[in-house]
Amino acid sequence: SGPQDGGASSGGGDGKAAKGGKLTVLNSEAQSDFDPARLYTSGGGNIPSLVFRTLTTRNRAAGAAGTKVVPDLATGLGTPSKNATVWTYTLKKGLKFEDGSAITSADIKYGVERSFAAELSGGAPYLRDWLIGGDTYQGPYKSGKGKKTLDSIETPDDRTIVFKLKKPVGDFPYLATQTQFAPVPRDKDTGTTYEKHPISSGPYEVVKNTNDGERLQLKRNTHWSQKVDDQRKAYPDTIDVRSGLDPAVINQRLSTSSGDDTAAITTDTNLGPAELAQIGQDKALKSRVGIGHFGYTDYLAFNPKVKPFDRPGVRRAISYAIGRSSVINAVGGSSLAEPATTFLPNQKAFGYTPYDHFPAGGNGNPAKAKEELRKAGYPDGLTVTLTHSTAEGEMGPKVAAAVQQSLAKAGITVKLKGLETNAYNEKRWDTDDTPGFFLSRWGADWPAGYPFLAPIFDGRQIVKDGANFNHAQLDDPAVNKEIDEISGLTDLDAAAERWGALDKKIGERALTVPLFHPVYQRLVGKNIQHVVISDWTGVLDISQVAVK
Amino acid sequence: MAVQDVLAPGAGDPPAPGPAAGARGVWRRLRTRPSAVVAGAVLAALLLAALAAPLLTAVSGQDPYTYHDELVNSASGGAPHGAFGGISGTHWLGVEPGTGRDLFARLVYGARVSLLVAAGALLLQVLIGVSVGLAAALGNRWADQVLSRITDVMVALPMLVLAIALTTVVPEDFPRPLLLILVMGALNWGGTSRLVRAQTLTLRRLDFVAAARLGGSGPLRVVRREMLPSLAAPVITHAAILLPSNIVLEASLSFLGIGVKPPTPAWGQMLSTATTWFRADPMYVLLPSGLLFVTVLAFTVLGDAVRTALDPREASRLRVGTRKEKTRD
Amino acid sequence: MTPHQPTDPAAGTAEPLVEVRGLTVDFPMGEETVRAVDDLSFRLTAGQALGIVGESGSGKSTVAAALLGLHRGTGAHLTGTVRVGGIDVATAPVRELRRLRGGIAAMVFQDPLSSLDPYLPIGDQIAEVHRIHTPQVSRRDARQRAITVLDRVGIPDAARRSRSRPHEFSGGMRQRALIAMALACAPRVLVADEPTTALDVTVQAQILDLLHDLRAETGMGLVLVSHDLGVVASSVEDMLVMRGGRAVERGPVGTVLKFPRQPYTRELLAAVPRVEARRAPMAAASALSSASTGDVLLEAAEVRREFGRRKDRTVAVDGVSLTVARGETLGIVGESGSGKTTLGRMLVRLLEPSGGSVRYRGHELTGVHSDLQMVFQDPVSSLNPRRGIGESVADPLRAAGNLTDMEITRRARELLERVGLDPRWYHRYPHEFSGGQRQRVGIARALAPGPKLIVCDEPVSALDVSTQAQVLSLLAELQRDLGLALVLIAHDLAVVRQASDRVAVMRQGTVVEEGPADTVYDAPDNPYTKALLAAVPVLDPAEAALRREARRNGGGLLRASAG
Amino acid sequence: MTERFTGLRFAAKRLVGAVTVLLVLSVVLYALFYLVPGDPAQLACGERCNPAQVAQVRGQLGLDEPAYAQYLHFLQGVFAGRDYSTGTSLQHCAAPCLGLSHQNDQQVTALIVAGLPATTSLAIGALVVWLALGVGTGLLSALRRGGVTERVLTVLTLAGTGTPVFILGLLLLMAVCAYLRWLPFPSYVPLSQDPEQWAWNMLLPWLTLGLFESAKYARLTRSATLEVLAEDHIRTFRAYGVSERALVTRHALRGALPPVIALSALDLGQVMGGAMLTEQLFGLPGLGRLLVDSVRSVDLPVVVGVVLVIGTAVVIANAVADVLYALADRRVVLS
Ligand SMILES: Nc1ncnc2c1ncn2[C@@H]1O[C@H](COP(=O)(O)OP(=O)(O)OP(=O)(O)O)[C@@H](O)[C@H]1O
Ligand SMILES: Nc1ncnc2c1ncn2[C@@H]1O[C@H](COP(=O)(O)OP(=O)(O)OP(=O)(O)O)[C@@H](O)[C@H]1O
Ligand SMILES: [Mg+2]
Ligand SMILES: [Mg+2]
Repeated sequence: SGPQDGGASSGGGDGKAAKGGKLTVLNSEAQSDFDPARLYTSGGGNIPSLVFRTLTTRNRAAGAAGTKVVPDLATGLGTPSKNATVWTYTLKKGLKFEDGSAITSADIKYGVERSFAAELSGGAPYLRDWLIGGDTYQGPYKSGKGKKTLDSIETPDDRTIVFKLKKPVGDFPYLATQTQFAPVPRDKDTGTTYEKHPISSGPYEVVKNTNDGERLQLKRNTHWSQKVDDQRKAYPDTIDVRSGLDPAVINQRLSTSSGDDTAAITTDTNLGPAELAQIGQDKALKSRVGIGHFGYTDYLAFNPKVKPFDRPGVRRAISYAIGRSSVINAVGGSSLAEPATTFLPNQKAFGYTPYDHFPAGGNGNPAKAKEELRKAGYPDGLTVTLTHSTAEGEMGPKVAAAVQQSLAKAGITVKLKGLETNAYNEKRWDTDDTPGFFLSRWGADWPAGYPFLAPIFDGRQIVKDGANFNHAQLDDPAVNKEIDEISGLTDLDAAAERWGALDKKIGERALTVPLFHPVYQRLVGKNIQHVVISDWTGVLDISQVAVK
Repeated sequence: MAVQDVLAPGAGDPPAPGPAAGARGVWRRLRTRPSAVVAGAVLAALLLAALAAPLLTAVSGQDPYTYHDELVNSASGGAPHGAFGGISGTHWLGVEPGTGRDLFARLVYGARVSLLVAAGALLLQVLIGVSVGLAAALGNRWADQVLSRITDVMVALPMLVLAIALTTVVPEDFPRPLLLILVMGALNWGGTSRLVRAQTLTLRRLDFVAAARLGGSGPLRVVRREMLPSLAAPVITHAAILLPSNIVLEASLSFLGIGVKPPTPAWGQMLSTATTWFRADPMYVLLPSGLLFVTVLAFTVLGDAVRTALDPREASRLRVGTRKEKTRD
Repeated sequence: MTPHQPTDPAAGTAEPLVEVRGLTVDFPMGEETVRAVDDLSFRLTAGQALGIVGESGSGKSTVAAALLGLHRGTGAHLTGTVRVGGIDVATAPVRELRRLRGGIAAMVFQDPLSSLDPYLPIGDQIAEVHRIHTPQVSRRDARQRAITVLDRVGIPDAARRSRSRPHEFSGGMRQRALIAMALACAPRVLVADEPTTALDVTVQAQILDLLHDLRAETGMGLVLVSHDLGVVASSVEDMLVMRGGRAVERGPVGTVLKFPRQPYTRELLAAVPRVEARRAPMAAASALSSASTGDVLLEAAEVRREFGRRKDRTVAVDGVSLTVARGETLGIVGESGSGKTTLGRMLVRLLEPSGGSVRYRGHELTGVHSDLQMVFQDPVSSLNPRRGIGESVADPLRAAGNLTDMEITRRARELLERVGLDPRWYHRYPHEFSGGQRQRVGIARALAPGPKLIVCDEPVSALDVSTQAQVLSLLAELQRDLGLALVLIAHDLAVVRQASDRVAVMRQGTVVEEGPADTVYDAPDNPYTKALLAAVPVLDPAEAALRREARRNGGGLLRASAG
Repeated sequence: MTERFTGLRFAAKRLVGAVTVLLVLSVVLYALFYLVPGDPAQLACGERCNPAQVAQVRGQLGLDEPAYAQYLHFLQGVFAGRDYSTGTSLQHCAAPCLGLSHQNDQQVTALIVAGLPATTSLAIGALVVWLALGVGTGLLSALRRGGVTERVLTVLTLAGTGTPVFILGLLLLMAVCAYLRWLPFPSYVPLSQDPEQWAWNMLLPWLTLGLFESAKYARLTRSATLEVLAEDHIRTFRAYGVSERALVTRHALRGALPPVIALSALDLGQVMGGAMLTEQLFGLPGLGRLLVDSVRSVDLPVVVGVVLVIGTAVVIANAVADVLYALADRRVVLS
């Protein structure tokens, strides 16, 4: 009995949402990156999306509807050229920065350009990979070598901006949701210190930013207008973001919900197993829990270059042997994770196509696993090493121990090898040194198949001397070709269907053992209304929240 | 090791003709204090339980590693089914939330690791502390300055941070308990060394040290024969305070993710994962923290008792005017 | 033993100030109990002075403490009655007892340093005590009172010094401060437990004079506890000799000292070394024979020793030259801090001289040498409390490393026997021995390497007279049998005279006078030596009174040395 | 006069020693963290940086230089300050410049200055709590030695120490803020902003850390007091009728304080950098957390900077303790 789907859209969501009031945000991580060039996720996550508007944005709606991409600064999702290599956007009229000056296409171009500067590292790799000249461009600052402007972005007039790509990209509207596409006025750019007070194009502007984003006080941006922004609701007058809190304390505060905490939410802290157990049957408390799904898959990764994982039989045996119940219990039980048999997340937007090539049930299928082992030449079982992170969490020791336990039943002895987070990441990303068998996970940059499958299975995305995510180092021309073809499609629904088929096909090779898709459960304060949780982010959308 | 040191007289072995006569006196004085006897018994029981962990779990029929998915409520965060954290005839102290592993087995096995780590680290702390303290007290002014300043910094450096750094530098297949022992031992000897330095400076002025030198003893011989025996008493009492703090430290290191490796159980590591559970499954928190508390209490009581038993002033408590008076004795 | 009541003219009429009747004190020690005081009775009327003498452990201090009820709560078991100022010490409620303590009877303890609070100014301590007994007095007046009494006991510049802490005072000043504390409460009787044992003769003389004057002035009673017969002789009228907790003899001082009736008292008197007596001829003859050959064993030339650096530098020994011949005894006397110990330690090279040289048999010494040994002043700290005494004695033999284990143990047992200890005590620990016995262990250890010379640093100052005599005769005997040379350091002039062929008198790091013992003592040349000799307490009360008078009239030098 | 000079010379000597130790310490840290896994450039750049970008960032951070050169630059910054570019302009980081954070380009000195108020607030308040609680219970149990009061106190203070600080703090938080609701959940308010709110919000952190440390002090005070009570001068005052309470509060306490002071100074230093668990639990933006975060992200300049600052604090605290010690106990000569 899994949790209800993300349609559970509102906590205290009855009553009419009203403007005004102060919203408190209790977070554990500081917003230490607050420069649009540095942010990674679409819209830079929750808080940045209150300050940065982008060409397009995610649809602020609950559940599956929320996986759609919609226009934001632009009037539409962009006009592709015939082969989807040139994308043209037109800006809405009457767009203004917080100082009242107009937002022009040049500001957007500059925002994209400065994201190439080494000083402002971070962000997703797509712009470099896709824009013509993106691989060599070093940004508009003095320190960068070569030309200071990027010619593949054109601004024929103040409201038009054109992007020229190396190859067909059907997903470009999704990419345009990222904060690199937020406007930055060149004369207000202060380089690395810009993040102290980025110039707002959204409904709120920064009043005070203390301790490198540890405390952010935001107030309404009077130059923002609901008329030119149909996505953000901006009910509260002020927003106070306090971070650096212990997750246990955040949840406790939200559940106690007294004083300022009655109007508090968190944008980064999930309920843990113990807290869920405690909430248990408490109806009042339960009604304040928002449940969401984000496109994420935790899986066991194989590196077939390492023996004995070069034998498909061994990989299949492990796929059969895995007991997902134990693994799911290790991360907090069925209300915090759903068993995964597909690599793609179980959402339509990704092209989810159900399959279970190696049915293991909840507790594994040791008999089948043993049979596979025998066929692979290991009639007496075998001993393997599972590499994992020592940090608590989904790639941490608990999950590793659960895997160890369930494989033991099939005669597979698992030795655990825990590495400290940095060492672990370095190792699993290192093409020459990738362990044979380890815990890994992948999340979507946007709800579509491309960013989910390409980095993992595209042979041309195997990265030497850097962070490689194609752990299996699969380089199959057929797969590569299919990826190219789908990614050129501008019909996103048609593309989704083909991504699902591709996933199912790759799944047969048992290069990964999908374990589970995490479920997010988060508390809000008593007086919080209008909780909207989309399947794009899986967590409540701060721009929709109202305070009673 | 230190555990044995403290308990040695309790083993009842006949005292050697040498210094044991003193130890025997201490033991005699200890024996007359009920609190010391109880504390000693508790520690002995713990030690025994740790040593006999496989035996005990054989009796209970559970091992510390097997998962029991059926015993936990997966839909509600993995809390154990049943009252008091799933206590039952088969699982005497209930099971671990999330995994359903037997808590009794994990606690007794955890005692092994925790006591081993704490005692091992203690040994190292005492070794380094005594050597550095002695060297500082007996070396020239330069050596003293250098060692004392290093000790200052050691005492006060954010130990957890260095611990994090060190544990990440060391190859991961290095045995964790040993690593913990090394890290805790290598970083937390400042207090001991200060104590030893101060005591040695006092001792050094005593005439029997001069007499030994006159008798032709070299510096090492003087240290070994004249000083170490006198240092033993304060160091032992100090150790009684250090040991429990080592257990707590193990917990803190686990909390920061650098404790012993799973699935090996250890008290500190159990505690660090248990914190959030104290409302949903209080037993899960109470058991390891209760045990820890009992251990700390027992060590402190015993340490106090040993100290008073070793203190000649306490021994001659009849001395005039040193006691507060009651109306009539 | 028939208790002899001190003959006191006022005894019949006045209620006695102190009345002790059938006092018995038992200390329960594990299974057995130690009877420290056994059926003791005495009384003291106002203005009277009683001296209690006896060897170490005879129960003197226990009696003194009983007078103030200090055994309460310690577990000691008391029977009999003790009444002080009309208060029954055993039954009085705590409040009453507090009034008694200080208010009626005040106590002056032996060790002046440890008896004062090291953290508080002396004046405050006195004021605090004063206010307890006169609560109506304001803080300020109490301080004033403290200054007055400090002034009274002869602390110069009392107003300023009342703000000093104890460590800034010299030993004699501290003892005065303790007496001042007693005075501040205007008690009717002063109980002084060995008030001068830790002090130099000159300072001792001043303190005793002070007590005498105060008594004359205020008419308070005095109970003076001491093992030193000379101290008692010069300060009290009546005395009581204790042994094993019992009173052996009592009576007026003059009578008891002149005509002791009990053998024990006679023994005690005989053991007291007399500064006016020449050395026993037998011992002297044997030593002189080799000394006269002029065979120089050890020679110190212009040795200096400084401590501390720059500002806080002290010169402990300032250019001392002396020689020790084979088999002779050189005595070194001088008051506390004069550099005796420092010099002695340099002679055996435990300390490195900052200047000058020490030559042994013509060769410059560069480190410790097994031929040169030392016996230390303090029998407590000179033996390792955690090692058996046999092991301590065997240690030098083991360090030498040329004997087997068997031989070492045998030799160590022989040595123990040689110094008069039972070899079966080999495995015993120092705390199981008396001071005298421990000093013997120290001597045995010094003998172990087969030395040619032993420096004895105050070998008997911590011991009572009878033990003192035993240890001194042991040293003499060893010297005779083994042909040892001795350097005997002591502040007790009589002890030095008894045991030395030659004497050096030290003051402030230098030797002010040196020569054959009899010459120095009988015809002192240096005024300082003269003053020292004049300060030695004598056993004859009449003579003591004369000397006191002489000191009062012409003691300029002494005053100077007390500052 | 003399005393003051002795004090000055003592301070000067201490300073030289301290600077040397700190230098050695920084070298050790550099060496240690050089070996720590995790590439700061990669971490700063983010997961999906391509190798060229990582290389660019590495150059930007100066990480492409050999280790010794990096260290020398660091030293240069400490003694002479240095300039750095924000991309759009050049900024100066005045000496003592501890460099720039690899992770967010902030000046380390600024980060430390930002973290100091919370950390010092925590440390000093906790110090007061543990002194009050520790010395108080220590004295009480010395007075009531052997009695029920003493046993109860012992168990209580040990309960504080025997519980890891993260559990102790959480329990306090639950009890006070969630169950009893005596206080709202604390969130840090700087002293400069609102002293009253500051105090209210620091109350629980102070209590947590203070409780955790107090047992040590209770035991120390108790044993030191008993030790002083066994000394001869106590006998003197008892023999003059001084009451038991006055003996303890006036005479014994004074003697028991010096070791308490000495230990406090050390612990104060320890708390400056070691209270990260408390800081984390209560969301205090202090040095401890800064340190842990930067250790995790191999942000060497921040790690070295914070440790150096803490080290300096420790040295100062030690020196102050020595002086206090000498003041409390005039017999002790500075050496
Ligand atoms: N507190 C005590 N506990 C046990 N025995 C004690 C205690 N105090 C004294 N005694 C014993 O009582 C006897 C008398 O001791 P006391 O101190 O009165 O002797 P004293 O005559 O003052 O000796 P000294 O000249 O050495 O001071 C000794 O045998 C001593 O060992
Ligand atoms: N280790 C030391 N450090 C500093 N000063 C010292 C040291 N040892 C001795 N002194 C000083 O040197 C002087 C001589 O001391 P010494 O101990 O030699 O005197 P003494 O004649 O043996 O006195 P006493 O009769 O008290 O034993 C004293 O002023 C003393 O304070
Ligand atoms: Mg006595
Ligand atoms: Mg001396």
